[in-house]
Amino acid sequence: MASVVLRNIAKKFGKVEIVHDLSLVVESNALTVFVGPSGCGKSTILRCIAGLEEVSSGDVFIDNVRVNDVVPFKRGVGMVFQSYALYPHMNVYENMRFGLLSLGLPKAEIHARIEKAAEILALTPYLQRKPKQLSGGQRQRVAMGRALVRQPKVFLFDEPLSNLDAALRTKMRVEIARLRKSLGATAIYVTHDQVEAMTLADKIVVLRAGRIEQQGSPLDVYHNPVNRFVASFLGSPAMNFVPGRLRSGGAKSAQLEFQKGNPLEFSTNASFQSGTEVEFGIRPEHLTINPDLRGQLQGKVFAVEKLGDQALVHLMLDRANDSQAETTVVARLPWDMKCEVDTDLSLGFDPDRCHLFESHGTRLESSFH
Amino acid sequence: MASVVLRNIAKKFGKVEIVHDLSLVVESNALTVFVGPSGCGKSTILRCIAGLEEVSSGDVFIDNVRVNDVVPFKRGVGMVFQSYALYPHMNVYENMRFGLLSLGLPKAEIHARIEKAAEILALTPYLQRKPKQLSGGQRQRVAMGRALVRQPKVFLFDEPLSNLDAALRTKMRVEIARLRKSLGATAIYVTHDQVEAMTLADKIVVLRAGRIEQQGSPLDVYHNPVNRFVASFLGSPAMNFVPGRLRSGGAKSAQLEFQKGNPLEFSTNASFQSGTEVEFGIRPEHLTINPDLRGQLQGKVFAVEKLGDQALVHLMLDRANDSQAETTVVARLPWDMKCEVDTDLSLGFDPDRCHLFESHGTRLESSFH
Amino acid sequence: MEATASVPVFPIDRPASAFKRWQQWLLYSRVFWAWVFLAPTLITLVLVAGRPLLGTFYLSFTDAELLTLDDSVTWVGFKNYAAILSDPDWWVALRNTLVFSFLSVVLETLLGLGIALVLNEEFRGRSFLRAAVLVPWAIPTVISAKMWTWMYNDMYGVINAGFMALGLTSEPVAWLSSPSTAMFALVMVDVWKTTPFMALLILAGLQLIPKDVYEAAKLDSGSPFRIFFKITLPLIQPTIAIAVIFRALDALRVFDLFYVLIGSKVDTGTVTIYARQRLMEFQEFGVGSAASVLIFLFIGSFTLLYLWAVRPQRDEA
Amino acid sequence: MKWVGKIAFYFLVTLIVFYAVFPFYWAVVTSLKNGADLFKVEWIPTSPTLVNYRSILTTDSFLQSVLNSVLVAGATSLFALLIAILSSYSLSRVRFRGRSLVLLTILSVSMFPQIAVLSGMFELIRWLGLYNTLSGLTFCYMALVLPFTVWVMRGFMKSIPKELEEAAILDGCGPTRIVFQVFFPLMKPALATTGLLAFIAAWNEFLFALTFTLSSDKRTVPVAIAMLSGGSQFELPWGNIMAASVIVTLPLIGLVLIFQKHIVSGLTSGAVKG
Amino acid sequence: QPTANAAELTISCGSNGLERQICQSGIDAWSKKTGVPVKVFSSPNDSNDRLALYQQLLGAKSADIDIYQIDVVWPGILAKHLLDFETQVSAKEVSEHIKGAIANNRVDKRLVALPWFTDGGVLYYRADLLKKYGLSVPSTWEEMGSVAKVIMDKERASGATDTWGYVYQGRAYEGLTCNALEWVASFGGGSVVEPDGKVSINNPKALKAIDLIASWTGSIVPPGTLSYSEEEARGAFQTGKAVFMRNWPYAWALLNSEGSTVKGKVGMAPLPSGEKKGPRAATLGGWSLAVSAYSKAPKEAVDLVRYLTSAEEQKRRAIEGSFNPTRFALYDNKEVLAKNPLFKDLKAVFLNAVPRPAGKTGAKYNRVSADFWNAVHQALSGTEKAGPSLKRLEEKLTSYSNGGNW
Ligand SMILES: Nc1ncnc2c1ncn2[C@@H]1O[C@H](COP(=O)(O)OP(=O)(O)OP(=O)(O)O)[C@@H](O)[C@H]1O
Ligand SMILES: Nc1ncnc2c1ncn2[C@@H]1O[C@H](COP(=O)(O)OP(=O)(O)OP(=O)(O)O)[C@@H](O)[C@H]1O
Ligand SMILES: [Mg+2]
Ligand SMILES: [Mg+2]
Repeated sequence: MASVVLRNIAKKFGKVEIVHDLSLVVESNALTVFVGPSGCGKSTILRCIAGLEEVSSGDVFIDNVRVNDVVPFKRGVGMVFQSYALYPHMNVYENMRFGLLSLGLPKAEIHARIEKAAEILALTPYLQRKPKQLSGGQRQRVAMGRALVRQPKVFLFDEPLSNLDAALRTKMRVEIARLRKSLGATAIYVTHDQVEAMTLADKIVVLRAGRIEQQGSPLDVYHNPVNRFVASFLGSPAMNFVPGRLRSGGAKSAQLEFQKGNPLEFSTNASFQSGTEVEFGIRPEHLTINPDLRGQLQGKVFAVEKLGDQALVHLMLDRANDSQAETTVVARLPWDMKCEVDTDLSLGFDPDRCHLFESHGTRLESSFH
Repeated sequence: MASVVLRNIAKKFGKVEIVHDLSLVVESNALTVFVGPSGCGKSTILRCIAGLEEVSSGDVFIDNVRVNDVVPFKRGVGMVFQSYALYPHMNVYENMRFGLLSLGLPKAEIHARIEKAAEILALTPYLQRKPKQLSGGQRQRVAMGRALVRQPKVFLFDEPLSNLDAALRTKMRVEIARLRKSLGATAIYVTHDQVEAMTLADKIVVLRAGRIEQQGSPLDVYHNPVNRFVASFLGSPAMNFVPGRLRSGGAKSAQLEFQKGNPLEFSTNASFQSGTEVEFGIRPEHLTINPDLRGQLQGKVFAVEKLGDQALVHLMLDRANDSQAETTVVARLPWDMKCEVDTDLSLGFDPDRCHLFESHGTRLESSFH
Repeated sequence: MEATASVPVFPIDRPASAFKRWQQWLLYSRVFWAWVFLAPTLITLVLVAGRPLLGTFYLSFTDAELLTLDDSVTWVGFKNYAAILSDPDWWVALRNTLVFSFLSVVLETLLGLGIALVLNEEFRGRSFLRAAVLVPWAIPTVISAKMWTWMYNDMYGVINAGFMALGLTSEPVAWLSSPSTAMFALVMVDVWKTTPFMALLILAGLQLIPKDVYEAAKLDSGSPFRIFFKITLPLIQPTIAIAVIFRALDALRVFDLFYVLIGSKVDTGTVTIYARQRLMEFQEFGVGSAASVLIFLFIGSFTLLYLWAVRPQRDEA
Repeated sequence: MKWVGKIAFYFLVTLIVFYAVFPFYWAVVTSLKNGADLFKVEWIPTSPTLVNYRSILTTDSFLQSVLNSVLVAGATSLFALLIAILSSYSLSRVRFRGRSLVLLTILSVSMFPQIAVLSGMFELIRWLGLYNTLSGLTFCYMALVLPFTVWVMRGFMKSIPKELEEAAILDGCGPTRIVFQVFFPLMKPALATTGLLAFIAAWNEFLFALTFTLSSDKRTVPVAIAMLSGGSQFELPWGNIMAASVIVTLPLIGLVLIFQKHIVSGLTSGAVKG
Repeated sequence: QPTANAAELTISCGSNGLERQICQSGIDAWSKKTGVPVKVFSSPNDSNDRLALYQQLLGAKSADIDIYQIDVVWPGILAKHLLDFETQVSAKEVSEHIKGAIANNRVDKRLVALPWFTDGGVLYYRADLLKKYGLSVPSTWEEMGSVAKVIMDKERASGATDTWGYVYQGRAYEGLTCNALEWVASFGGGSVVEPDGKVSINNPKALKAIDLIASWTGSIVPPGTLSYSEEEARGAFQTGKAVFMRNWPYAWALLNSEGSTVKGKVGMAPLPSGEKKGPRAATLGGWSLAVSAYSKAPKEAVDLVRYLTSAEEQKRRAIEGSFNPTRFALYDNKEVLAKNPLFKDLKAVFLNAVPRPAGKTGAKYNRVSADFWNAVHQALSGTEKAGPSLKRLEEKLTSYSNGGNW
């Protein structure tokens, strides 16, 4: 059953259209994540749902009720802002209470809810503090609490963690996940940190310039990106792209040339003429030092970054011919691997792991063998 | 040969002492990273070296010259600020020139230097632009350029990347590393993002409340933390800590009890009495699903975070007795491993991988076998 | 700690020569330059304000008369002050000043707040409104005072005409004649003249409130009024505090408005009118100076009191 | 529903505009009347005449005094800005003993009734030989404008990030260069606001202008208007006065309109944060 | 005869407008004659501002202005700083001026200024209305009150609802002192402070006068009058809103100017008296010329003053600008009368005009005047009854009268 439905919504600011005829179904009791580069319209869509912006056209439904003309307060949404937007002059308790008072709940009820939320969010000791007396993480929790106590139909998060430092972010990430599960609430979560996207989402919606590029479960989107953009956007370090050229072999089969020597055989139902420029993508974690693998990339190491538990090796590929542009790839290898900067290195990969993209970016259905 | 030396420096703000009797040697042509939690004094120390703050006591040497009484400008340091602090009303070229003018260099020389820096930093196309017409990454590079052109003895970076988004940060990180290597310059780099710390540093200095906790090569600090704080500070997700109790066995040997059943044998030269409370630490990547390993942690899965290439499994350990506090551990496992939330799970680890810490945090020399 | 051990021991090289140090200090010492930079301001103020003020202080203890200033004056101690404090007119003037200041500042604040709120909205013709609001501010006080005398006139003044046209008053009111209406009339002029300033300051304050705090409030409450009273108002309190102090300082010293509109009249005069009358018209320079000093002390203490009163709020936001 | 709100809103706007602009409008109307018409209430002048303007503009001493006002007000705001930007730097960015004392002193200057300094200043001016000169007037006005100029500028400087100054220090700037080469260009809005405030204050001032100038070729506009008179000492030429008022008010309104955006932003970062 | 040496004079006379021009032409004539250049300084219109400015200058012993045009009430205030004319001017020349004016300019035996032109309050009335209702010009205040009432009521009845009876200068300023002094004096209530320095204001006659006028406020006198100065009163009268007006002679020309509602319908008469056949009082106004004691060229200055106050110059001024001469001979001069027929009636007014108690009270005059007008204003506006108000006034004045020696 669907909790939030967007039907052909568009959003204009003055003349510029930011969101183009976008339709989307957000299942209830699930967490849907909007990801996309900065400026692609994530916040705008969220604000349209909340009612902070009016849609220029199309309809917004919450629990099957059309809410285009309903004021934000009555839409039953709770929002957590990137900057938290706490009321600086109220202490934590009052911050949470403000919304409830306008709901006209009985005092006891109000108190109970706040107590509960504070407990869940481990804010009980801080109820009397003013926002500026709190740490980033605590403020963040207060912001959530403020949404929580109103028991909204839908939670809206706009980059709630992006103001926290790395360590805290990881911590809060897990908390949010847990919390949501335990509440079984519906939530829409905007971020451009794709670790958050991957870990939190039941469903990922990848946006680009106000359009939906792909939606699906995180792993599905991660492993079967429909185009180059999605592929490059998820995963860090990002997927490596290596230019190549197609040579048609027999029926339904073809060859991929990318560096000197051994082309890769693969089969496809797609039709193309021989010589088409393509790119194939391979993720850093799928590159290993293993000469036995069918795919091999030769190049010169130009940087090695050792994180304690792993090492990122940056490889400058040898070019098929001088006309070719320089290509670099990154491989994630075990931290204790031995390799020197400026030495030659060959990275192996399993062709099944890699994706073919046409020059205009869409993925080319194919199976290597 | 040492390029920057701090000898017993202390820094007071009013009554509060922020930096306590701190001594440090910064080798030349190396990049030294200061890491530590927010507010521990990283920036302050940096600013003392730059001369933006006066040390309350102790001496600062740059290239073996005592510079306590030398004005910042004459100390031959170049600083890159977290907020870049570009002059908004000057274009890129003027921003870089401003410092050179006060050096009183010949016009030609100035021009040459700027051209060169611009080229190195790929800023040549933007020389005529004002800062607000530049992207975050470009601004960041301008800030570096401004330090660069003055050809300082020491570069000082104060969280230069923390205002960039994740993708850009990774990119700039590599650039900085490359650049510094190619210049072979001395640099001090402040950050609290430990990925940066690990990847960039020739030497890491871990600070805490104005004192040095540990210094050494990144991997050394990562793998041999001298105490719990350092251990917990580096690595993400952070190291897991499991409470346990020591039982003295025969000479130089002892047992570690942590959950019901099989205690771990290990040998140590340290002396302790039986029953001491300790914690042992084990990093997420050293936990695997492998019943054969001598160390095993039983517990219930309470969260699984699937990043495309790996999965973070959060385990709630079974408690030896109800009095015991709840302990959770995180394991980094392959992304395609199968495991359900709320199912029981046993994670194996190799005792050699784990560190023993006494209750007050210092590491207990020990070797498991 | 092992770090300490590894620190090489350099000789502390001979510090730069005294002259160089001094030169450097001169070039870079911020405190030194701070004072250098303050010098022009301080000197100017000492000359144009300090010296005359001291003169006033001194004269307030003498029997100086305007026309005999540089002839020998004799020291009379607190006689002048006593004279003033025992003069009923002074107390009337003081009361008037307070009433006037209070009324006008309060009205200005309310009105200014309203206008600021309107200006803070996005709507067509906003900059036109902003411009229009600033007009009264741009008109010299002496002139606007004349304009209003003109409009207040009971026979051919436009205000009466308007009011009667609207049926607000049955017959012409002589606004400036009776103390009761006169005070009201004066307040109206002052409000008209200075509300723009108030509105601007408050508007500035409003624009400092982060947009998303409003949005959060919109999600939390349906009623604009609650949002205004519970969120907006508390957040612009510091601004209002500052605005009020600026205005109060002026209102308490109001002069030309009263001077032009009703002249030196005791029962609707202010302390500054009183002071001027004593100084200029009655030649009693000693007494006049004493009055000025009293005004200064009065306003000064008022200001300090006020600053102290609003301190807590100011730290809030 | 929405309609009602919109209408009510615009009604409110109209009301405000009316309240703000009407008196000026009335001045214009009056200035277009002559003779006995002056004493009649007409919303729109039935027989408008420019005779008042003509008579004003033909008395050269008036144009002279407009010029004087421009000079004095201009110079005043210029000097005020110049020295205020310096002192505001010290007061906002340098920690030194007695800072708050200095601040309070400066503020307290604006607590004295103008009348109190009048004759002290009169002596000073004569002593400096600046009596009946525009520069003398400019000098006096410092007492009026400096305090709040410093106040507003200081607030603005506070809001400039510390790093910017430190970058400049590392680039070898002494305080002077910091102020003039780094801060000054950033302070345009503040300068606009403060400058305008000072300009208006000086432009409107009456008491000093009256006392410290003598010959009609040194008078400023408010005084000149106060000097306007009809055939004999009792007769007040309302028409001329209003015409003059309109003439001298227009440039100010012009200025305000030009700078209105800056005024707001200037105050935002200046007075309010201050 | 002063010779054309380096001396240069600055004179403050009139302000802009007609007054200024006429003054200028007189000066030019003298300059031509003597070859001494003269700068004309036009002073503030508001006489308060003017006095303040003069005080500043004289107080600072400034030589910026040599010749001051001073109001009749200022000699006492400024005397110290003004040159004595006794020695410079022949007794004969002095005697040609109106006595009151001369007396007014004598401060303890020093003649500090020469009268230049004089002034006095007169009563304007609507001749047409009096005619219309067959009434004659009233001679006493009561009479005027009743006449005004009658006409006012009739007029209102016949539609002119905004008609009032009487307007004067009721604003709290020097002008009110002039008005009130006329009332009191015409009732024989003295002149507030008598020439011997005694405070006389608190007497039954004065009380009677004030009470009478006060009783009119709101009935025949529009309340607004209490904030009127000369021009407001004229405005009201000129737009036909009042039957009677107290004002200075200057108004005559304006009332009869083009576009005036009452053009040709106005009459002018001496102010009414208290009782029948009682004295009529007009407050002595007008201006004199004085020479600063700090003038660098006193000889030339005195000479210029004498020239400007001379018979022929005053005659010229009377003809060209209908300034009322201070030399009474001129009131019978054909050419003058030809131009100002009114002077016939005015002569009487000016000859026995009442001086304000400035001479005696000297430097304290302004204070006396202010206290006086405040007291009267309160009585008129009804904030306090005339009785107690005058009583307090008396106490106040006595308190700083320095036992009548001032
Ligand atoms: N009030 C507005 N007026 C005009 N344009 C706007 C407004 N709000 C947003 N935009 C534009 O709409 C586009 C999308 O903005 P939005 O904030 O939704 O992007 P986003 O995906 O949230 O980016 P980020 O990840 O940086 O938050 C941007 O190009 C922005 O410039
Ligand atoms: N000018 C100052 N006056 C008073 N205290 C200061 C000042 N500057 C810094 N401090 C204090 O010194 C401590 C260290 O500050 P510092 O900026 O060095 O921390 P940091 O390690 O840089 O933190 P972060 O990682 O957040 O930048 C903080 O507690 C801070 O409050
Ligand atoms: Mg956003
Ligand atoms: Mg820092």
